[in-house]
Amino acid sequence: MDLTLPILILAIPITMFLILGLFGMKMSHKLAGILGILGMGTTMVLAYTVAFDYFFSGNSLFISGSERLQHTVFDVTWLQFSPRLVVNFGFLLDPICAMMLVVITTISFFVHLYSWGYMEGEKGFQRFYAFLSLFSFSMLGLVVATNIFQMYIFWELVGVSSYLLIGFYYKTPSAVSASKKAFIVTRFADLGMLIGILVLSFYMPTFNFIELTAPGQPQAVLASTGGATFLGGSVLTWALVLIFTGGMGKSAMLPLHIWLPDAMEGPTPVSALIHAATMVVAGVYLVARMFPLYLMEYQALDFITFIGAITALYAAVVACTQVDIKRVLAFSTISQIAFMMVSLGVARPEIHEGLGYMASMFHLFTHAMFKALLFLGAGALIHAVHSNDYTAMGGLRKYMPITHWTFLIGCLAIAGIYPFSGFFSKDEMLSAMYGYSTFWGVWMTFVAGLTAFYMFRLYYLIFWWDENPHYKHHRPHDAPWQMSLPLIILAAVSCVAGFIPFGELITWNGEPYHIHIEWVKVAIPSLCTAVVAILLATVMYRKKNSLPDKAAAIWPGLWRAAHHRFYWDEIYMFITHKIIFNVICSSIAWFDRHIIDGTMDAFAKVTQKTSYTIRGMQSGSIQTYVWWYLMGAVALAAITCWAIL
Amino acid sequence: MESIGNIILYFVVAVIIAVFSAMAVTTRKILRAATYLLFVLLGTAVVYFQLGYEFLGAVQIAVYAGGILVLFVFSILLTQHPADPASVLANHRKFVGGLAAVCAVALLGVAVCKFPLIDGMSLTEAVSIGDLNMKQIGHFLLSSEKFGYLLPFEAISVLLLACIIGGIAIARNK
Amino acid sequence: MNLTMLMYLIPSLIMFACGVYGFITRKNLIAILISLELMLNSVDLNFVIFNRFLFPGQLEGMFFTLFAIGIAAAETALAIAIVINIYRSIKKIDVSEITKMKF
Amino acid sequence: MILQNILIWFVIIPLIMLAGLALCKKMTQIRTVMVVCSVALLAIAGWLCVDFLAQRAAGNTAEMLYTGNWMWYAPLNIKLSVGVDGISVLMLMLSAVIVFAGTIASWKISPLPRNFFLWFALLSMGVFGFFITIDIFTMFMFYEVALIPMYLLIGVWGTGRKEYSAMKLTLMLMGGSAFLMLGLLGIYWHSGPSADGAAHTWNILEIAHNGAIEKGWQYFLFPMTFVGFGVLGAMFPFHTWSPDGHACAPTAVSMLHAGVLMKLGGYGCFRIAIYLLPQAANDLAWIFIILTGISIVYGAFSACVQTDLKYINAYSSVSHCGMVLFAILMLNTTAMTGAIMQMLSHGLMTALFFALIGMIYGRTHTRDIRKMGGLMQIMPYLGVCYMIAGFASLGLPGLSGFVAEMTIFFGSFQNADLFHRIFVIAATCSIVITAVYILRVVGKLLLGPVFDDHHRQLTDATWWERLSTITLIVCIAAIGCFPNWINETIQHSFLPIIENLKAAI
Repeated sequence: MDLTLPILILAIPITMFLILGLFGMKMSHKLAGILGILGMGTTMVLAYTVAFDYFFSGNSLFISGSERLQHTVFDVTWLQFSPRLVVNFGFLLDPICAMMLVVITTISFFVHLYSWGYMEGEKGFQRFYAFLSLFSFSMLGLVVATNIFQMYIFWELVGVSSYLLIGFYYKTPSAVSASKKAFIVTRFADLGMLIGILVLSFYMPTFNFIELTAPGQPQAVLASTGGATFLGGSVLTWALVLIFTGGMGKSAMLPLHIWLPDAMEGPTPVSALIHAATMVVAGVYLVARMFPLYLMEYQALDFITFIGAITALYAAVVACTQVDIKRVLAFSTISQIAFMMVSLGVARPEIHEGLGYMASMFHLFTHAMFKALLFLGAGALIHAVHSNDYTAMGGLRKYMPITHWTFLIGCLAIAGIYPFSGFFSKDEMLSAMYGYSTFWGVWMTFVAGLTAFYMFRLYYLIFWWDENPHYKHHRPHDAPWQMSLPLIILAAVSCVAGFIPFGELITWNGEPYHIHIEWVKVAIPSLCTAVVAILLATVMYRKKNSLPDKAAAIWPGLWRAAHHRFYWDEIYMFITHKIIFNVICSSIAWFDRHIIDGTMDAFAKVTQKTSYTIRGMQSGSIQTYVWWYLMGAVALAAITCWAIL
Repeated sequence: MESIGNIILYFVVAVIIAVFSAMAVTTRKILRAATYLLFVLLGTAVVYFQLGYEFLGAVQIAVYAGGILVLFVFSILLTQHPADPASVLANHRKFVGGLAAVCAVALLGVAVCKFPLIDGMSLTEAVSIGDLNMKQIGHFLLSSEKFGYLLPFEAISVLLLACIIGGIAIARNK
Repeated sequence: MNLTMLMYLIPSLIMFACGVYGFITRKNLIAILISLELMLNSVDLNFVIFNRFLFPGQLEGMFFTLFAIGIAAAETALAIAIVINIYRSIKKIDVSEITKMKF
Repeated sequence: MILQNILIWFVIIPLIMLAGLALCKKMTQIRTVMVVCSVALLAIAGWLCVDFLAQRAAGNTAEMLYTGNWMWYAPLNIKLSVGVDGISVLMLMLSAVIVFAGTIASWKISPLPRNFFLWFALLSMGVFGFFITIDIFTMFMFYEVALIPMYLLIGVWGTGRKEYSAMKLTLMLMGGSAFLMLGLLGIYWHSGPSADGAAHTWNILEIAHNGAIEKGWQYFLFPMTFVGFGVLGAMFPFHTWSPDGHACAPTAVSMLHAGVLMKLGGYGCFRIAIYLLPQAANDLAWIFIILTGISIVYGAFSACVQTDLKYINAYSSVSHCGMVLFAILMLNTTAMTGAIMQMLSHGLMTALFFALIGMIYGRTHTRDIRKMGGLMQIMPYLGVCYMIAGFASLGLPGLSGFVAEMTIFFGSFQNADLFHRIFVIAATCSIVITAVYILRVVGKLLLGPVFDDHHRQLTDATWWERLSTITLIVCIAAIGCFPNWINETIQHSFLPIIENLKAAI
């Protein structure tokens, strides 16, 4: 395959970042915007070309018989730790990578376009585009990584671009602390990933994905450790769980999810790009990338399933009670990613030929589209009413028809209503879960129902409910074309994406899988659940009434806890501020100043005290000296005399 | 056997030296201390005469009693109201000083008494052996041969010069 | 009765002891100098005495004393210059007060 | 002819600098001398680097290149022996870069600019001399030459409690030197015969080739030398000079001290303590692994609650330099390579930090982060540089810190026993803590609303400040993006040391 396109896909965004970052301040907003959009547009076209080439050219590099192959386009040495461990920088093309290229460049392009309208007149417009380019570069680098270390490198870069973009409004303290929180929480997770990579690389003398996942390789690792276990898990299990920890951080799985809702402090296009469609699915991508290894250790997969299922339910419950529309979407994102995680966790070759994997990737794709749509829609709303809370909205359907209809499509897609894209992917995921165990199937169906409920709660509260009196002073209207166009296109994609024959393109082992919808066992029940949930939401929120308050009063404790996100932030606050900062750090600093430094100073003080004491003898009084001298001389002479006589 | 005059002279001088030394260091009026010192120095000069060193006695009177003591008196007059008594000494100070003095006396006394050569000859014998006159002294002082003291003489001259200059430099009013 | 060396040494010894006592006890700088002169004088005397009684034919002791007197004169002159200078700057010549350059 | 050896010029140019400064009167003359000489140093270091790599590429596999020997005290066989391997070359390059940046950063030093630069030049002479010599006596001499000017530089041109800090720094480092002297003398008396027939030798290569010093002595000498150098490398519990010393030192001195002088410690540790005393290094490493492991975590935790910018960086240096010593003690090529890269990285990055702190302090007249805020709006250039330095410090890929730390972690993890594992994992935890304190500072200092309205009148960087920071940033990014040539150079240089270690075990 020609090297030019893959290299350009990475080179254009980073070049854009450098140009806009270094010279942006000297450019006009318009020029910077056009440069950014053009750059991303070109990248998108290139990525489409590459993906199209990969899937449909029939090139023998990419497909042999019916099996899709992994192809390393280029791979150059970047750093050589030791003769065994070499970090390369390369471009690995395989089905999930090609799909991610499409997703990232598409969303990124639309976000670039959308931002031109959304960020208009903002100070730091050029900086915003620079950071967007940096993010796109890092994310593309992450998905094309040929080895886990390259992935880790871009993983970190993605984290930093996320930090920079969340903290884009750096003058507001809340944005600053949100960005800090996001970075530190994900860094903590990355620590787990790093340790996992350390463990893995010690037993497997390579970072390369193809070699890592080659048949027989994991068994070799297990053999090399001599069956050693630690707390009941083999070395490989631990390595995989630790690596998954990194994914938990980026994908906001349960104990490490707290940064994502706060990350909504960033500009809305950023939320759409990073915190909904692309970066947060990196964890899913990571597990998918190393899936053959995970298959070796079902314990690790069970762990993923468990974390994912808990997170999905938790986030869905919390989303039902939030006021800030972006936070509702954030929790919805958490919940949906958890869906993908569960789906990956239950994927087994023996259950529907590893359907879970395909379903997870499918949902990743469709979710990226409709969640970006929802976020961009939310951005349009915020742009119109200048507030994030639904209390400032209500009855907007008449004022903003485009936003209304696209948002509705997004809601239908995420709720899983036929024939919108969400239905298809969710259906596949649920069938994989039912195939694995009925318990998780029912559980996740319930979560899917909750999803439909909270999304329509949001929809009704924004567009129906009661018309907000403020509109008389400030009449909201639809966004400019740069913002509406992406909405319309993404809505269109969300309508039709379900009909893509995804199973033919992406499966865990490259062999095609023919999607068939299990209407009776899975689809009808889940569809019914969704419809019931939507009807419930309609009853409660279509017109202003007191039902929601009554509903909240049924379980006031639960409602309050969910409203406070089950106090996770408070717990973290307690641990970080009260324990780590006030107890550990302060006491160490005190120890250093007073004990360690005190000891060193004490040496000096003792020396000084001794000198002062001795100094008294050197009184400076000649008379005293004479006296001592004389007495000494007398004593000496006396001794001498006594000896002689 | 000594002449009786010599003996009487000795005792008178010895008593003068002992008493005035003691008074010089115990009196509280500094000008009196200087005066008592004068008597001690004169007594010493008499001893020199008695021992047959007339030149030395003359130098003692001229330099010490005449020169140094005048310096003392002037400096006392410059720095002190002559009638002012010094403050009374603290008892422990007296004790410490006395102890030192007594120790010194005791030790030196023992050493002197036990010294085997101490009762060698009498004064008359001694004076009769070493007779010397001014001419000889002058000769020795400016001779560079054996028993010549030219070098110390010159050294002392330079030293005195240095002292004069130093004294002027220090005491000079800026 | 013979006048022996011991007899001459005793006043000298007393003089020396008085000098020591004075040197240690007195506070006035000039009084200290006077005590110093006493000690020096006693030593001079001893030189002469030893010369006369032990080595009557020689002159070392005599000359030594001669030079010592010269040096004593120089030393006193300098010391008194310093005392006067101290007096000028702090109006006191009490040793316990002169501590400015201590330590 | 001694002057034909290129290495000697690293000492001669500072001497010329000293002589030139002695003749200078006006500020412009002083600047001219300093800039010309530091550029000359930079050029010669660059040329050395290129020529060294060319010679290696041409197949010259000698352990040290450009060697030379000149006797200067025959009765004790003390020679001026020079020679460099890849590590020394990189260290010389680092020193040259930092001397250049430091010179530019103190463009407007006052008072007494001439005297300041005189001591500065003397300090740099010591540093360069240390890196070019392979004779442990001469090395020690240059080490002392580098330490002493510190006292005056901090005591006279410093800020805050400068006399106290200068005294503390000097005394503690001198205390370390006392241990070191003992260790070096011990090595000398057990060194075996020299090549020219004398009974003992100071030359590192000869000592190493003479074979191991007897084991009992090694156990005594290794702690002496390691602690001696470790004090300068801010090893726990001998690190307390670093916060006070750095906090009070003037900008250029902080830069040179944290940037280069602290590296003398790490360099000495492997060049002398580990190379010459391999058995003891192998057997006693665990003690120092515990201490340096504590340094890493402890320094990072302490940095989290400091409020003075310089204290934060000083504690961060404790953590990062702890990492250097920690990696050296892992006794394998990868980790030790990482240690050298960490030295380079930390040198550049901390120099940048201290330069920026100096610039910020020069404007706001405070270093208390509680009294500043929102500086990014007022001085965007300095703010961005500070963020870059911060990212380098917390190990962002693409900047030097990441490469170094990763090399260290991967190297250290090769030691498979539980003891090493625990400490390596503890050390990796520092990357999170580092992120915490760096982001805390960045958040409080640069971001958020402007804290003090008086700060709004402040200006952004001047041209010389830009030049100084850009030099450092370019180096940081260059190492971060293209680490492999440095990596290979270092790895090759470690071969003899590793062989010596293997032979000893």
